[in-house]
Amino acid sequence: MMMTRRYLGLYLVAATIAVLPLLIPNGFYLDLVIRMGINAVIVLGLNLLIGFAGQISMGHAGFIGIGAFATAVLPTHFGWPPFAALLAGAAAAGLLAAFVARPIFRLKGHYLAMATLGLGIIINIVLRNEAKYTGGPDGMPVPPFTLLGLTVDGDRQWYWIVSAILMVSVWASINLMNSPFGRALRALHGSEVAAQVVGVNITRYKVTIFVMSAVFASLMGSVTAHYVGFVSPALADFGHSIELITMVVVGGMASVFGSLVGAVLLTALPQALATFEGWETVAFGVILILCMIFMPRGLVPTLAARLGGRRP
Amino acid sequence: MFAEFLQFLFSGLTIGATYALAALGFTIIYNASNVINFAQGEFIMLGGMLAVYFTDAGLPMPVALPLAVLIPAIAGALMARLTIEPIKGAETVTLIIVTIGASLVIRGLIQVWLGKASHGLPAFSGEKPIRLLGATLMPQSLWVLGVSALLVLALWYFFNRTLTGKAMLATSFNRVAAELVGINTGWVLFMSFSLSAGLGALGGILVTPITLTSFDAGIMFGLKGFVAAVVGGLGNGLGAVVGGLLVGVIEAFGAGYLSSAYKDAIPFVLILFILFFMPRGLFGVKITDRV
Amino acid sequence: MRGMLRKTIGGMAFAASIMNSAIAAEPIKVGSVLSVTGPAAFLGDPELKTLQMYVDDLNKKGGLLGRPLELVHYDDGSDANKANAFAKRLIEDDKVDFIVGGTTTGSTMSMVPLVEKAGVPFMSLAGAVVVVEPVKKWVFKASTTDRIAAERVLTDMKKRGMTKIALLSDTAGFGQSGKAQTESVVGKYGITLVANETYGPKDTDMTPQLTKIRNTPGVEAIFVFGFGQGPAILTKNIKQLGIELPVYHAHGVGSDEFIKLAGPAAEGVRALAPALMISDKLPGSDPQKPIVANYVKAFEERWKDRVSMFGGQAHDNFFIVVDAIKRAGSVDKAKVRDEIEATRKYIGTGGEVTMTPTDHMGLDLWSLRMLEVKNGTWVEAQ
Amino acid sequence: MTLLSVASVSKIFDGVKAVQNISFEVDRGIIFSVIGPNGAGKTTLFNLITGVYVPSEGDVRIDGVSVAGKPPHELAALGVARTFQNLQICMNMDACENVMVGAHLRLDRNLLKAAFRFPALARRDRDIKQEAEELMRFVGLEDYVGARADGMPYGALKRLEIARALALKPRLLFLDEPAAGLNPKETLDVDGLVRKIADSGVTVVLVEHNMKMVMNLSDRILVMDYGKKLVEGTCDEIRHHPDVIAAYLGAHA
Repeated sequence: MMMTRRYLGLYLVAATIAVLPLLIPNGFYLDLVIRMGINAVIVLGLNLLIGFAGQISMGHAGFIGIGAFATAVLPTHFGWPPFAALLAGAAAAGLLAAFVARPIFRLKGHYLAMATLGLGIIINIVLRNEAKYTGGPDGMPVPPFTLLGLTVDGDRQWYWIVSAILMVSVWASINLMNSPFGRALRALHGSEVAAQVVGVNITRYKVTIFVMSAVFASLMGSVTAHYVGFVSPALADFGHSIELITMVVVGGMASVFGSLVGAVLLTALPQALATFEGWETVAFGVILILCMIFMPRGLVPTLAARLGGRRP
Repeated sequence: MFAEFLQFLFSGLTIGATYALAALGFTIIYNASNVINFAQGEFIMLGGMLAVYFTDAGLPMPVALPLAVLIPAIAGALMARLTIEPIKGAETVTLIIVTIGASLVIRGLIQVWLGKASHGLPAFSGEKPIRLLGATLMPQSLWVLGVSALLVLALWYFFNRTLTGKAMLATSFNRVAAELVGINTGWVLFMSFSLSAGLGALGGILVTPITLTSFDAGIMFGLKGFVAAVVGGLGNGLGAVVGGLLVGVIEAFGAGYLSSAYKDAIPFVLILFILFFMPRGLFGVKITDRV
Repeated sequence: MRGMLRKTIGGMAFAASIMNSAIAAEPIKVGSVLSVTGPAAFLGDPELKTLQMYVDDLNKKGGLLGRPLELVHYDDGSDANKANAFAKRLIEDDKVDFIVGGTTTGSTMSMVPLVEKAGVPFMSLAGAVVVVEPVKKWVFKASTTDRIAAERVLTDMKKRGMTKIALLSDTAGFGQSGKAQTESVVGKYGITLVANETYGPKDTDMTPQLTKIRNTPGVEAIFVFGFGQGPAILTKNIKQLGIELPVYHAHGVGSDEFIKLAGPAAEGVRALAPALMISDKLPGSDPQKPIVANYVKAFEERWKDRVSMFGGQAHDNFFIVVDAIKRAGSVDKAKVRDEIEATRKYIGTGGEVTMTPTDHMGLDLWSLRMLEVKNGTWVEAQ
Repeated sequence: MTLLSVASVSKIFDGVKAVQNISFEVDRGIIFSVIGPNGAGKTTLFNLITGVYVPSEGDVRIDGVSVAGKPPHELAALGVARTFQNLQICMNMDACENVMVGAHLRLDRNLLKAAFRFPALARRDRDIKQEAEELMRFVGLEDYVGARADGMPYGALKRLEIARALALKPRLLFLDEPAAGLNPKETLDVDGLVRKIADSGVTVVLVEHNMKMVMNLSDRILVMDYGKKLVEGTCDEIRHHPDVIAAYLGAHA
């Protein structure tokens, strides 16, 4: 029963991905869907950290920025091949995360929030100030992604690439959370001391998942950069970090499919509100509040509970 | 170069005092409900914007300013009633999102209603700078510093000497217990929100002659206020003010001695170090979790 | 407060045009992505108001080529990445005939690849010179650049025999690109930057930077590159520190609002601005007088708000396309593009515009006037 | 013969001496109880031995290996398991998963193998699920297999903690008031359960207020009062010791 149950949602996602291209009327909607996919992967990684392990990060956009700018700067200024740049970005993000993680995860709650927020802001300031390389606040164009002489261009291609990444991430996340590793993570969320006394080295697990989500973010930062063909530090600012957390919470903490729903809805929302003429901000705020009041656990878990099903 | 040093210090204290005022708001609400209210900055903005609006509308100061404090105070209570109370006890992250939602609503409404331009207020005691050992300080800065000092004392008295204040503290430590001894925790929640909203607005009015204000001024205050409150140690009024001044002074010295381009990053680096060695901030209470 | 749920001006446009019993033909779609909220709202807001105003206005007059206009606008919240997404929407979904906007350089540059690929006439309102250098086939901007601003100020300084100056720029796009341009051209004028500081657009006190500048030996003038409230606070801080050096501001502060914010400290400050900002003081002989006067009148009547040079830029860029469409007699994108490039001696609020295949900006150094605050108001500096 | 030896351990919380100079030894296979009035420092002692707190002074040895100051997860590796006086159940997981976590150290924790669900790991995980369900039956939670933890009654959760501790396959098991807040029937069941565990060869250290249970289970008893060791001995010795009667039982008699 577990098996089919576990992957039910995965098949659903696969089906959606397969039929979507037939329903998409024009390039704008394709673009929107691709952005949803990219965000979904990032939010998935963040949810492993916030939702499953219960460790907040308010600076994750910083890691996206690292990936995005590695992808923009290294090929443009140093002639690196894009793929190498992408890996370098991921490595940089991972190393930075690993380096700060130990001290940072001695902190809890709002202090942890503060520390991660600071980290993100520092990264953003660096990106803004090193204009010589990053183009400063105005950002810079990004060369197309090429690998073994093949160049990715055209939104269709990106659609399938992002979809593939998304599928793998969803599958891996489900597996991970139902493995000894994942249980240990969720356990330290539930009770750190309980996890410790059964042998979980909580610091090591916090660090590992933090690094992992940072790498996720960096990789997708690179993908965004290549896809959009342009990067600006706004990609790495505080507002974007909050946006991502919002996706996690609205979709549903500790819910793989919540991450997807959250990413899809909140990527579409600004487009939907774009025509509200100055009222976007108000509308967005109201929607956030209502979501939290009427489904504090997030859309997917709340609905799942309503339908009497278990949490995916 | 003592004059230079002193000038940087004055600058730092001026900025720091505005951060401190913001941080105090965080402290009050945190003490009463363990909520970090990311909308605190918006109350500061409200104070400034409304003061400008009412004075431009021709109301005399004695009417305009109280109004500019009263309305945010009511807004604060409303926010508590409509957004916080329905989800009390939810996860930290959820509460953060809700307060962010509230801040968006306030900011958005002001932007639609009062527009996007920047505004200023006349300084309370003139624009004539005070000269001291070769450095200068605006009288308005003294207003801000003075009022922050008074507020800390008032808050200390309120939370440690008055029944209401103690009731608030009790609620934050243990809601159930507080209810058992007959404290109306719902009321405490509204009380704390409207109190910190009112104080925030007051601060907003005080700083506007120095910092100017606009619909989006609250973002900066909210962020820096949160930082200051955490560095000082959440829930500690004195800590909030020290934290605020610290951040301000570090920024000023950073800009003056190191690099104006990186002055905003410098405080964060230092703060990270402080937190690494003092995980609960400068004045935070150490808690050993019972098992 | 304007109609809140108004999707686009489209609805009204139709209503209007039908009332004037004009033929309600397929509308001409004007696309725009502006920073109406966020840090650059100060620029984007008047730009949008101007576009709305003239789209309605043209529709009342029976539209363009007998067709009504429809303004499709999106607010990028000053986020370049959002601008890119909205540009895609304008091109792919709304299928607009041309695009005005990109308030900031970042937003513009994120849209450029898309318009170049799709081949849509694109009038940017951004300041940085990178928008039009190198020349991009579909990208124009008949609004002043930061390089013009820098050179204009430096010329004035040179005239006054200054050789050592301090540059103070904001850390946002406007200031940073202005800083880069200034650094690249100072040499030409035999001027050196003996101090080069920055400040955050939302900073509330710049006395540390100014103290450093004051203590730098030989500084003869301060050149501030920024807009919004920053320059106003700076001006106050300069006064506070008792710095007597002449102060120059780039374009972007030449408004009454600046004087209101900076108060008495503003006295004697010099700033660049197009003729628009001193419309009432322009001599009747000034070729820009009529157009400027009309714009000011129309804007203040419709919005009960002061004009800003940024709104003026929206006006100029919009009408350059309108004229181009008239000349082309159709909205065929290629034809319109060629006609825009063929713009000659168009007199706008920002100066006289003459486009060429090698110059998609078309303004000269003198399109910006050097203003000075005298007894609490802007006058042209001698 | 000795499994656990505690040598003059003390803990001082900023000035307050919670535990003072406690020494005792526990032999393999026995049930050793620690009793004393509330606030006598029993739980603190547990926390010191299981690594939750670091002793201010003294040493703790398990099988001769000094473990004082070692973090809890390292003690777990040495076969030390425990339950908590106030429950430490992970309410964000279902009951069975809570028990499976107990087996953490016996499983392959590799991240990549987990993410890509290597067959070996998947198989092992399924076995552990079986095992966990059996353990739940063993502690008498057969009705709650597959239930969500946050829906279970207090008494059941107490046993769930025991099941989780057992999943670790411990040599040494610390039970902190397993019968607290249980009704007589449940208490009797726990009594039997502890006996079963001991018979399975696990050395049990028990903190309990229920004297009946303590007296009927314990091989040796340590009595604490005000953080100090009062006496240690067999049930009979304790039962008739004047100090104990005075300081402790006397209060109840």
